[in-house]
Amino acid sequence: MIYLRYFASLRETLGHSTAELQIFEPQTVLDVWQLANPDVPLPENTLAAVNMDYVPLSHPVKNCDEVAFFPPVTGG
Amino acid sequence: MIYLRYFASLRETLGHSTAELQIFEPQTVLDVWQLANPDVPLPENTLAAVNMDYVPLSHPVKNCDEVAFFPPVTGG
Amino acid sequence: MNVRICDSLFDPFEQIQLFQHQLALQGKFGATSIFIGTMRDFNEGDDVQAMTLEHYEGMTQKQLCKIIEAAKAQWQILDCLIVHRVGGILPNEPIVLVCVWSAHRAEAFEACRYLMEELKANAPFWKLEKLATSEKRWVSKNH
Amino acid sequence: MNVRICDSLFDPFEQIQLFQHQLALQGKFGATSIFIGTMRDFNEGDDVQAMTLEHYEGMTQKQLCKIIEAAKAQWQILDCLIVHRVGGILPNEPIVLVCVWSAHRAEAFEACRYLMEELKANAPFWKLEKLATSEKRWVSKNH
Repeated sequence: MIYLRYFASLRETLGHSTAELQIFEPQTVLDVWQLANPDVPLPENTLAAVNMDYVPLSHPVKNCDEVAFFPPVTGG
Repeated sequence: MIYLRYFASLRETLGHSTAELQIFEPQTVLDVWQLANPDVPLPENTLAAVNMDYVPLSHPVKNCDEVAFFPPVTGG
Repeated sequence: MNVRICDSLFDPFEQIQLFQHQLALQGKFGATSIFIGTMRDFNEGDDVQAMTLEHYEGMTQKQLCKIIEAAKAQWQILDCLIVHRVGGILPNEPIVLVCVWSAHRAEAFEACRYLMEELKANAPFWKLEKLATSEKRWVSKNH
Repeated sequence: MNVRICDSLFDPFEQIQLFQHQLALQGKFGATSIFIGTMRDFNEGDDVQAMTLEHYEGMTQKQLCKIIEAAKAQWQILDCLIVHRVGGILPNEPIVLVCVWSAHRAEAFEACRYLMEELKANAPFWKLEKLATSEKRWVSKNH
């Protein structure tokens, strides 16, 4: 199982902030988005993190990973 | 009459912090030092101010001016 | 701890003083550089009534600690403190505090600026503005 | 007044807060950049016991005001405050405070650094150190 997190406008777009997904073979971060949200194209500029570190969308995802998607950050 | 001010190590070297000097013709800041302190060569790196603004040693001095001499500043 | 996430109003000066009192650096720091970000009542030409700051609990702390490590590798700093507000916030309230202590001023100035720029670029916070018109919008430009 | 010369211990955070309360800028400033210079107990490899700060009363204020005008001409800043200690001072006591308020952070950071560098280069202050050996010496290098 992998654990999905969505933040800010992305969370609002999807209507939920967390999800779980069973993966059976190595997948990339982008694959994970498409599997979890087959009807929603990944918005441009979306950032991704695996286990709380920034990663590119091509980054591999393994079982038990926490995968997060969010828009550009605007803190400070 | 012009009014002389000396600060920090320069004040200590001369043994006084103020002096007055009568000038009868246009003089430069350097002239003023030499007239006021004929036995003390102006120490290297000395800064000068006329009426509380920095000036070069060649700056003219006129009657009633306040002329100050001091070492490089070390505040902050 | 060099990183604090606050879900209610904080006093940046109190935070600095409390932290500074715990530092075993009395007489060692000659320079303290501080940045405080405060909520304005305007943005992108609109009046702003209130704001909600969302963040990614856990990742925020992880990224801020990484930023601090990078600053420590680059400048000789004695210590630093980052405080960031989350949740509901009103104009004139502090959003962020960055404070750096060092022996000399160049390091403090440069590391403080670096920490602030990196925080804005990489720490997972998002601002949701409530405009005077009651419209809500996600801030998209992070000047 | 943007410039204050103090002949006894001052609390930089109190000074900032008092000044900030008088500003008619509630909700307008998004950025506050602060620098505090504090007396260290060491300099040039020697232990320092105490210090005396001499200044040129009148010229100090005139030069600091000129520096502030130059900063205001160069950056869009909302307000600023400079406080500098004179007279006898002990390690761990604040020497100087520079604080700049602006709408956005770049101006605050840059103007604060500029004010501090210009103050060190041009404001007529001189430090006389009393070393741990009781020897007195004028500071000559202004790092």
